[in-house]
Amino acid sequence: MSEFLETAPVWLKDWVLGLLAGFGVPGWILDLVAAGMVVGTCIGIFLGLFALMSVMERKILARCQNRYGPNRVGPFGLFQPVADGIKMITKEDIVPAAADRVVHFLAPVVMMVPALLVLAILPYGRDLVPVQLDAGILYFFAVGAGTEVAVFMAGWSSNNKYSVIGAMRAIAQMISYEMPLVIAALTAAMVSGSLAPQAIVEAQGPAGFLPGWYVFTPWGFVAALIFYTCALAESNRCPFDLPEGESELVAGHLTEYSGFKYATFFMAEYIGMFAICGLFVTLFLGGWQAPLPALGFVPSWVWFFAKVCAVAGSMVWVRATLPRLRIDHMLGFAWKFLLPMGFVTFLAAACWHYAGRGPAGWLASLAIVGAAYVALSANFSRRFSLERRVYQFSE
Amino acid sequence: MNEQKTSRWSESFAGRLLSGLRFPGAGLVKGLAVTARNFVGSYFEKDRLLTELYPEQRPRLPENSRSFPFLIYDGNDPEAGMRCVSCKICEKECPPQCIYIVQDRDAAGKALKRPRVFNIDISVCMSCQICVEVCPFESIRMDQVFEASSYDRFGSLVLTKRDLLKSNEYYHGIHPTEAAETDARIEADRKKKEAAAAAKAAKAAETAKAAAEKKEAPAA
Amino acid sequence: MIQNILNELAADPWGVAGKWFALAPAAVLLLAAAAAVVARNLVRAALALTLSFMALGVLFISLGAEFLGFVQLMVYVGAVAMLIVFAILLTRPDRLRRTATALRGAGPAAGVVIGLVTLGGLLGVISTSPLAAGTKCAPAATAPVARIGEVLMGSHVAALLAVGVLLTAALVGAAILAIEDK
Amino acid sequence: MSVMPPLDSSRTLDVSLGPQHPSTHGVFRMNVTLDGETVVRLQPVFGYLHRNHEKIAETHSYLAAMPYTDRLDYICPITNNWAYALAVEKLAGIEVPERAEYIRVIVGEFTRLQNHAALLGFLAGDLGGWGTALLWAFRLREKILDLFESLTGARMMANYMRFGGCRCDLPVGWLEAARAVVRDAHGQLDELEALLTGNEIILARLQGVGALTGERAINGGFSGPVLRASGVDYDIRKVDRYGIYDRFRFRVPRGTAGDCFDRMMMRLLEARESVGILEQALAGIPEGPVVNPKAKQRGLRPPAGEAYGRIEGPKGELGFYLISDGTDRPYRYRVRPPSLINLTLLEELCIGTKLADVMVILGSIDIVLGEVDR
Repeated sequence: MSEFLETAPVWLKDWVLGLLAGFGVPGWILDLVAAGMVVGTCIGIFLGLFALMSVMERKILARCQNRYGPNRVGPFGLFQPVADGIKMITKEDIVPAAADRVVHFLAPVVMMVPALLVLAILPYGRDLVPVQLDAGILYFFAVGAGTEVAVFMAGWSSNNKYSVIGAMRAIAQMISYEMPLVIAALTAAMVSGSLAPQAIVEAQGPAGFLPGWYVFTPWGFVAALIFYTCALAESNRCPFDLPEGESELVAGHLTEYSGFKYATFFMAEYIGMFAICGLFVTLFLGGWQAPLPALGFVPSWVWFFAKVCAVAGSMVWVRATLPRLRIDHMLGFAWKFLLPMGFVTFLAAACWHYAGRGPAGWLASLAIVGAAYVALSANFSRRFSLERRVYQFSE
Repeated sequence: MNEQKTSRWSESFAGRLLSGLRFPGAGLVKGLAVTARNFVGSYFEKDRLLTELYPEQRPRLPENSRSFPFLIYDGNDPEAGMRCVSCKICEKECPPQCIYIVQDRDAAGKALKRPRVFNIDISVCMSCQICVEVCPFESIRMDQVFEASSYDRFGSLVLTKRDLLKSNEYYHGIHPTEAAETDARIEADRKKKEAAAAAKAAKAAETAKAAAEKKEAPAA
Repeated sequence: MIQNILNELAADPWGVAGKWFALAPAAVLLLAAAAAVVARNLVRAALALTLSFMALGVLFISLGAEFLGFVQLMVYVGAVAMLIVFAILLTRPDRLRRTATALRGAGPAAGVVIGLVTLGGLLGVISTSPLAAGTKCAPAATAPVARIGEVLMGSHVAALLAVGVLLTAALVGAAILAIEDK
Repeated sequence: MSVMPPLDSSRTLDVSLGPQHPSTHGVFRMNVTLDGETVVRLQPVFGYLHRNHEKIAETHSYLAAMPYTDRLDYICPITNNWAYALAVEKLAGIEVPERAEYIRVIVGEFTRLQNHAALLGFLAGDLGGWGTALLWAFRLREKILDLFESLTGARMMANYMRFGGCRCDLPVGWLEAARAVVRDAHGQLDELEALLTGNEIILARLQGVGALTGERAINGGFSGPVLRASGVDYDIRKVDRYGIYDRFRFRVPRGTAGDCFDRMMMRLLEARESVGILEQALAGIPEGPVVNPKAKQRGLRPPAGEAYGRIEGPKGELGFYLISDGTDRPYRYRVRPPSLINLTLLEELCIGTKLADVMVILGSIDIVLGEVDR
């Protein structure tokens, strides 16, 4: 049974192709249909996850704040995304008169394309990788660069002061957080010896009965934290949601968007978040690897999506707690804390590898990472003078 | 100069463990811990969730709650049992001036102790309850109906005498203790008036008797 | 002429599509570059330039040089285009308007002449280069990323470090200029 | 205070924050001139919520003006009533019975508690906290508003104080409910404190932002928690000893740096002190009349003269200045609004800070537009 479930998607695809071949369909159309099916399922799954996430986020936020969250549309409010979708489609799409119409229209498109393209290289299951690229990680960041262009286009074309400030903040944030993001990702790639995501996942196989995931190594844990923080910044989620800082910028670069264009931005942001969660899971949480070999009977793609939903859930948990960073703290944090920590983790990973991956390696990398953390955070808190204050009282 | 009082959260194990942490990321972790505690708490500790699911769960209004004024009538005939004698004190005292009273006159034009028109514009009324305080005849009280919205702005937001008049039993339904006190006061006034009337009648009887004796005395 | 195209299409539609498909990014590249030059609104010119960078990246990928294509996309579209955009946003609004009008009059004619001259020079260099004209670029077997890594870190490591130092010097120079300006 | 370079108009960007803006606590507008993200000039614009409150009070009788005072600072209506009642009692020379004084302190401290909790919630909202602290604060406020509703009949627009006492006595069972709310108030304040005061992001965003020195605050006429955050020990409950505050033992916290973080901590520590006062007041409330029977409410005609009654409102010194000419209408009726006076130095506090800080400084001063515009 578990074997069947494991290869169910691949078996289904071959069955459909076999059926079509039976009808004498020419070869190149078969390839087209195969590609279409893979792309269709990928986008379908992630749109489904987006719909589920848009309601689960509001319910988790609500429960953290001791209220119910949407529970009117459908059982436990699960049809809320349908209602939101209809609302977004039927809402009037207002374009400001002085807006640069072409660029204003193209911005959501340019935002949506990279979010969907990026799904191509994530290894969803044992052999369920839509596109087998041997430079998959590099592809991820190359295509991901398109979102910055889209945010700028949105901000500039809306011809609105809030949008321009929002766009400027978004570009500054995305560029300065792309650096530590790439370095943290390359650390995992370096240790597993290849830029291909499926190879990285294989390299995190079970060591003995313990899961061999990178997050359980000292350098891996720190690289995972850095990657997680930069993932929050890349997908403009709290505490880095400066581009659409409600309290001062109304909605930042999205101020002048309404109706379906806003829904496209909203969808692109969520799918981008899932994609970067997927990469985080691939690099540090062992992709489709089961936590314990004994649990191998559960199909691999279930593990992958379970971990992705867990990481996305933790992002909502962080959103419920942390306030927004100010722009100079955010930039200072990236360049003066995350980047040096990224280089140090790179070094620690190398030491771990060359010290034989055993306890000696652990000690070496732990020492390096610990020393760097203490030094950097001391400098950081000294400059921000975060002292604990004591207050006098008078009778 | 002393630190503020410690409390349940910091004495609990998680609180002590977390407040001990001093590394730079500790504050964020403490914040996350409290949010998680609330997330889990909202499923188990029922008193955390205060939201009332309004249309399904009717709100339990406390007894003193007030919305808009209404007129009280005794017995079962609204017109006859109406307590209001259109003395227009409430019309004068109402801060936003939203009460409009026209005194009723009989065929001969003599003023009657009853209002022909008694309108309250509830779009102007700020339910401040001053009309209830100043009314000497206990005839106006605050209702608890809060679903008074309507589609047109003017017509249905002006409550006429017919809409305002409600029975004393209804009054006992919504404000039991206050209604009981009001009835007790009215009972006391009535008894006092009767006693006064009886005393007056007795006095009148004596003067009449005295006058009669005075008439007989000279005659005799 | 039409006939042999038709039967070639019938024989191997995928091959013909592939051949024509390879030209698509090149066409987009030329059009975007032209748009960047002609566009009146400076921001649209910058966006057209970004589109041409993207088209160049896609062209590399379709010619099989995946690694180069990704790096082109990442470096140019991700960083250089954003720097150009930042430059536009931060410069004085009044200076922006003046440069846009300089295109009138003699501008276009001079542009075409210069274009032709450079085209002639390039063709001359390509034809006389020692590489045989007919050699195809690396065929379908894309060079695996690992080999590129070894070559970069192996024989060409000196060049790599020199480029790194050059870039750092440029950045430090720009920073100093910016700070004084503040 | 950092001196800004001369305004070079081509480098700056004029942004109008408000009046339609998500976090200006009501209809309040700020014309901000930005150089990049740094504030160069800030010009507050208010008056959108002006309802001619003082002229209305001058054309109404003393009693009819009482429900309008609810609408001044609509977050804490009962303390507004108290200040107005205090002024009229000074004008007409009315004494207040013992039980009424106790009820006034209890209801006043409950208002202060829910106002400070609400402020912590709104400040976290301004910092981008997506409403978590706000909802926790409103959970505490919800319980207190339910107490107000069962006592006065309305959650917010209480119209509860009368000249010489309160309008009605405590309903049966109200004291037990109040003691229950007070008992778990500390727990809820701890959750807010654990979420807000330790958080490095909040420390970085609040410490050193919008600092105000003590003597600058005094010259600016500041009052309330904002003044005490700058280190000035001035609490009208201790200075005037109005009502029966001298019977309760409570402490007045003082800040050191006078920046946004100290202002937030002032609210938190004062909320804890209020809980202390409530415990003492709820324990010691005597029996007796709730309003001075001899005081006339409806046709009150205080003797000609003037009086200024002030209390330590949650936002600062709330004062009512009344001039009576012997008729039943006040000749002059003036409100000293703490929110407006604490707002005068907003530009000085915000110059040199970032755009995001402007919202935080405005939030830490805690203004309510009903009171600013009257």
